[in-house]
Amino acid sequence: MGWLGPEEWQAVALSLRVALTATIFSLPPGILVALVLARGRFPGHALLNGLVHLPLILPPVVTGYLLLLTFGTKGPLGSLLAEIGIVFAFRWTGAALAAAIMAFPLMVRAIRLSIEAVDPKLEEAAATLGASRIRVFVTVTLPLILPGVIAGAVLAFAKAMGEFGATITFVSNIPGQTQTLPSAIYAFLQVPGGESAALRLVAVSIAIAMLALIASEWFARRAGRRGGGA
Amino acid sequence: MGWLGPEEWQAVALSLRVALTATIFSLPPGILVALVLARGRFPGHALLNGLVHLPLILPPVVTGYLLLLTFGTKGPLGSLLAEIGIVFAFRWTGAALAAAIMAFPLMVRAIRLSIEAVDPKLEEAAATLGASRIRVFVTVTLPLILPGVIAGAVLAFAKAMGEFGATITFVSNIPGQTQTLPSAIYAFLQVPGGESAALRLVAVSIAIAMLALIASEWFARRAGRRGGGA
Amino acid sequence: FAAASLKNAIEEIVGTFNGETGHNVTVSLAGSSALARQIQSGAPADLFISANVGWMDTLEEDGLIAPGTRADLLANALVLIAADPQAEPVELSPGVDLAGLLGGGHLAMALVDAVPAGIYGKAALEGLGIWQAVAPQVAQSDNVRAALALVATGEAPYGIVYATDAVAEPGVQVVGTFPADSHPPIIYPAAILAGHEGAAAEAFLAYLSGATARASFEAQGFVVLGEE
Amino acid sequence: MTLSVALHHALPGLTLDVAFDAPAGVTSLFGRSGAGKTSVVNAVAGLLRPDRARIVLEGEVLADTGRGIWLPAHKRRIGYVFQEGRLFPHLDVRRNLVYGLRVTGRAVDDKAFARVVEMLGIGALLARRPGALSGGEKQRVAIGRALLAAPRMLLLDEPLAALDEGRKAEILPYLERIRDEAGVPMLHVSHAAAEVARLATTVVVLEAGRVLRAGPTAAVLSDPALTPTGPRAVGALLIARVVAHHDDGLSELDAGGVRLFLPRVASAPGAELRVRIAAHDVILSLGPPEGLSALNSLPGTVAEIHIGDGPGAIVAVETAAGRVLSRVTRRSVARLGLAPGIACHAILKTVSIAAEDVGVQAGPVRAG
Amino acid sequence: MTLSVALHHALPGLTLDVAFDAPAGVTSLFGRSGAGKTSVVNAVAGLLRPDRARIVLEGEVLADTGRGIWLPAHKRRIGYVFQEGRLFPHLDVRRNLVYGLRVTGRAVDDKAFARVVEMLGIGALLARRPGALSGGEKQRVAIGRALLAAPRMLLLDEPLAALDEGRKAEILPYLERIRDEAGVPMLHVSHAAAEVARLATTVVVLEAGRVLRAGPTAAVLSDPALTPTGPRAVGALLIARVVAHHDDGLSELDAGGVRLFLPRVASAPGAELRVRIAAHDVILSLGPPEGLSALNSLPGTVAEIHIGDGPGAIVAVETAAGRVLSRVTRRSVARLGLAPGIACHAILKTVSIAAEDVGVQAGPVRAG
Ligand SMILES: Nc1ncnc2c1ncn2[C@@H]1O[C@H](COP(=O)(O)OP(=O)(O)OP(=O)(O)O)[C@@H](O)[C@H]1O
Ligand SMILES: Nc1ncnc2c1ncn2[C@@H]1O[C@H](COP(=O)(O)OP(=O)(O)OP(=O)(O)O)[C@@H](O)[C@H]1O
Ligand SMILES: [Mg+2]
Ligand SMILES: [Mg+2]
Repeated sequence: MGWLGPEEWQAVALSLRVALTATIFSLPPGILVALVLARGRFPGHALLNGLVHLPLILPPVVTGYLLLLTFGTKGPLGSLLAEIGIVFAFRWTGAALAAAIMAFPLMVRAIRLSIEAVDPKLEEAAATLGASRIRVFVTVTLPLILPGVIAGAVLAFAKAMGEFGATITFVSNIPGQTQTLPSAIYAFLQVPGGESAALRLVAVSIAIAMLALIASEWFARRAGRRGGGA
Repeated sequence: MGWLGPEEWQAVALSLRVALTATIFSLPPGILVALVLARGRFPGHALLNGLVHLPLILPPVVTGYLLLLTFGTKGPLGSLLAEIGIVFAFRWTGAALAAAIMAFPLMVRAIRLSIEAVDPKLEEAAATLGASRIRVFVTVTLPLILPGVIAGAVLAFAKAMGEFGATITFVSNIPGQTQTLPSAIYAFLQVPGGESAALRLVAVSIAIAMLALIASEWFARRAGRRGGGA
Repeated sequence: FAAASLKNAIEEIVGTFNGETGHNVTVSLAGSSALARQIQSGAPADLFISANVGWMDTLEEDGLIAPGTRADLLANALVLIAADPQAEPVELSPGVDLAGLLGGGHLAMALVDAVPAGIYGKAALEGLGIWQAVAPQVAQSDNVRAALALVATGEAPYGIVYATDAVAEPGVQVVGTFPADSHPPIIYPAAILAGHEGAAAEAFLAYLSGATARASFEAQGFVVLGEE
Repeated sequence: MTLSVALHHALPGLTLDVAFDAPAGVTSLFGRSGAGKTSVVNAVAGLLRPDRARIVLEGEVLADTGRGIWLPAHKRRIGYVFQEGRLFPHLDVRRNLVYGLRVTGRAVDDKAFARVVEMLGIGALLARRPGALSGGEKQRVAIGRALLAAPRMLLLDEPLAALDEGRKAEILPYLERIRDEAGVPMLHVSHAAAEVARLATTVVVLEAGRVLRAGPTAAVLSDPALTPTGPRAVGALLIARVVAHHDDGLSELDAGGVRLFLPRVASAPGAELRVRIAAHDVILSLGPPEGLSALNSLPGTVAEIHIGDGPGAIVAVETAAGRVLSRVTRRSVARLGLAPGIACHAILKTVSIAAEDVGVQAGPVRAG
Repeated sequence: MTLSVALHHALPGLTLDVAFDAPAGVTSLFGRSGAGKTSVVNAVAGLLRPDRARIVLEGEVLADTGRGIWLPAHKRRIGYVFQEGRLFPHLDVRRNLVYGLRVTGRAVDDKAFARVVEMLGIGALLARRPGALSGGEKQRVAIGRALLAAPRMLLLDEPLAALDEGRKAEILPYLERIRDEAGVPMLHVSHAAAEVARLATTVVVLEAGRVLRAGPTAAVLSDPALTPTGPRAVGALLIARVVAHHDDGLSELDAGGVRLFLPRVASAPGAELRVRIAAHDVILSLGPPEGLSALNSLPGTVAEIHIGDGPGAIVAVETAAGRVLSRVTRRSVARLGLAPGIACHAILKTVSIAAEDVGVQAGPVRAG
């Protein structure tokens, strides 16, 4: 481990934690929102769709700033959540929140595409067999959109690993608490001659993401094999 | 147009041009790469997959820096391309290149998911009717994946509209040449009292992206209606 | 090419300069590091105003600036700001109990190893002998403006930013200015780049030191250096 | 009335305007391709929401658009064998089969499972996914899936079209048992007259979205005017009681005092069967037949003669066993001098009665 | 030899090991569900690549795994009507129909198009998408799509299973015309004996992945040992020439000097037809029939008697028209004292011969 300092290892560990948390916690709402967007026909449809895409459109700094205003300890939601013990400001949880929000549009899109590709005739068949809408979703729709969910998760994970602008704006960069890999890389790049140190971290970052990618491909292929040739 | 200065209008126009160019030019390679990733089984599969995802994983600054090293006037590809008259460095074309590369993983994922959802039995049927592989692709696969292509394009467009880190690192921030909306927003945010100006630009940015979103939904629904209920 | 923190002043000056001389100067505003790297990669820039000395040194070593054109253009001061409008002024003398002042809160700064404002801030705190004490509570942002925002939104009770940033933000209170000797001088060096074309660069560099420019810079809180 | 359906729905190219009552037993929807059969079945299942509809199953209102009632599909407990399979591609055959039980939290009855699997001949496929099944195998699994969900009504949309005669002959008795023993009413779509005649208590003939005829099977199928699926659909249904099984593979039945010989039937002596006698399989003879290989001869009197458009005529002969129909040529009518009141024999080969023509009797078959 | 197939392929649950030659005309693959019919057809189409295969079509080697030859599907110019439709969901019916021409850069022949559309009764559907079609309508469009691509061979996988009798009766003559006029060879999968008897020149019976019997239709279908799809498949094929059409809707034919009356056939006097006479439709009489409604009586001698496992027996009667098979009960054999050499009459009702039993003769039907 000689070639990475302890602070750098901390950054690696933190990044992993942040990315995993962001991915896992955004999956359920991601699936829900994708479902609503794919199937729902309601007045606020375009609005919700736009809202979800917002983090993609806005410069990350702006997103981070908006997060700060909303989820900061003084922000409307932040102060509310603080009362039940959930604090984002200057915590790794905040970094995860920022990463999750930034990755959300990617996740939702992937899942939504999968949902739209599901043959509603199969869901009808499940309903005639007595499955309620929720059961139909769990037993038919969800397994069929698994490739999309996996794709969404891996996109979100990769994005969360690379997210920087919104994170640093929202929770800044406190070594060991909120210093993720990208923040560390950025810091190195800001000073003359920091390239080689940055490169080491970039390599670590790539390695982790590659592993995640390969794992996701494996899972998707398994899921695909299960549903294959139908 | 009183509330936006001429330079700001320039930024809006430039951003549009950059995002459109990035989207349009990355569509063909995006479809191709998605096809290869969805259908191909070859040794370099994982590598290609990783490469495509790289811009997502890396902090944008790093991507921008790598672009600068590769496509800058002194870079290996950049100097080569310069000889045939294609210059990216510090041109709006460079901004488009940066945006395209940053958006590429999103586009590829969306298209790939759609391709994986296409029933190969339909492609087989087309083959028995005499369609060569390319014809099958153009007449069957492509129309069936249209929703995915549209989703990919809109993701890419939105991303390109919001892209900032790699762009400013690669082609800097020259008004009228490489100053896109996000760069302009960034610049405003760097100075005291720039917030309200930044806010105006953010609003413009959101408006454009929303229009693109709504248009894409409309197209996708039309495409969906065409293929619907099959 | 100019550091992004100069935006307001430099744009005003460019406006008047272009108006007066008929030249057509355009400015590219970005982080000093990004600009420096672009110059290393052959950016078509004529003039570079950096927010720190380090990047200018690097370019000079690489032989990328026209010899003899480098000049220290501006200086800035470092201040301690507070979110609380009622905050007491703080005497920033060696050994001041900043950590105590923070309570459990954070001290917002720019990246202390990377961004000029952060580097200066860290040096200042070291100069005061209190870096070790407050280091665990420092929240580093990627730029001064973000640090300022942290204080302005009340997220961090105190922050260290440039004087120029503090003046324009109504949400914060300047509670103290770091003694100039507690940190290396905060200098914005300017230089004409090697391989520039035309005389506009020289003219503009000269103009930057002129009276009109001085007024603009000072209006933004900068201290203009160099010959009067 | 077990099921009562009245609906109106406009589709591009077809306006459905259908009302019929389905008493206990099997009701067959009979009609040409595109007549609207699947659409009606979909409405009953709750998958197609018609513009106007009132559907009542065993007293429970499933749908009444006038009163805004629309019970969702999963609450109807109606099993549906789709025209196109619709198996779950991500589940293996076993999980497809037990899906209906699992999803409603019921336990799988191993005996019932084994019986259905054996009857459908899908024991070897249980671990496979639908993607690796042949067309007929898919359809069999779909039948099993609907049956095992233990629904209170079954919808069967051309369930046997993809199956060979042998397999059909195995599945039909099973459907009869479900109809009779479990008392599960069925709505059945088919264009095979034999299948309809064997299973159906009631037949509803659809043409271009409307009900052309509806009524008891015997009455509808013996209607010579019924041509939507061709004259081969016409035939009579006789009720007969099994008397004995003989060593040479024949079963002896008694139909109103007349002896009938059929290829061995499964039912025990005493059981009442319905026997479909297709009109085109019956030969008429003026005198008692002699030296003929045909074993069955029913003496009677000509009751009616319908002359059709083509070369054929339907002669209804009143016999002690019931009314028998015979499709003969107009030339034969003339040659034999057939006219109402003329005495004649209806002659029928034993082997003309295929296994699928003999069904277990369910409820009264009212002659129309 | 138009098509020659030899292949070996291991599937989970079934090992295909099939070799047969298909001469010009129609070859029917006949067999129970899961026997491997679709798999064989897929291999011919180029969609299933068997472990070992050699497939030759009109002298051109489509596949020879030994020599590493594998012509891709789109170069084979083989039309395929799939068991499950496979219409393009994004194209309307018209575009589905002309897809094969468009994609190979050929012009659409408006006359041919109109003819196919009319024959299939899909004129009203042209602007619709497949999602808005009924099951039978989809299948008809699929048939039209394959036909209009003008392939040099047609594969038909249970093309008519979803269709009613009336529609079948309209499509069958068209397929015959294609077989005879255009000379397009066909490989046809069906479990309906009448369809096979009418269309096929050659029948290949598959069971569990192996060829059970293969040969000329008459020979295979008259084989009493043939039971994969039930005894109802057994029947004889007679060749008869149209003599005259009568006013009462009957056509008079001459079969080796014997007069046959059939419901009006479409062919002009002089035309040679193949008439399938199902064994279970033939009654045997020791003396010449009198006072019977049946118009056709063929005198002959009993040639052979096969006693089966069940109650039935197949009696082959040599007549001037050819060999006729009759399925009677064992009891009748005993009662009438039937034995080889005994003189008898084969009696057949005119109306027993359904439209689908009469086909236009193509090539010699060799008796086996
Ligand atoms: N979604 C739809 N949109 C438009 N038309 C439809 C739709 N579904 C069915 N139809 C039309 O309604 C008519 C009845 O269809 P339906 O599926 O009920 O027929 P069917 O009697 O089941 O025929 P088949 O025996 O061919 O399955 C057909 O003409 C069909 O084209
Ligand atoms: N992809 C596959 N993987 C595994 N087994 C398969 C696959 N395709 C077909 N089989 C099996 O091979 C056998 C033959 O299938 P095939 O589709 O050729 O039957 P078929 O004769 O066409 O039957 P049907 O009349 O039911 O359509 C079946 O038992 C089927 O389960
Ligand atoms: Mg239907
Ligand atoms: Mg098959």
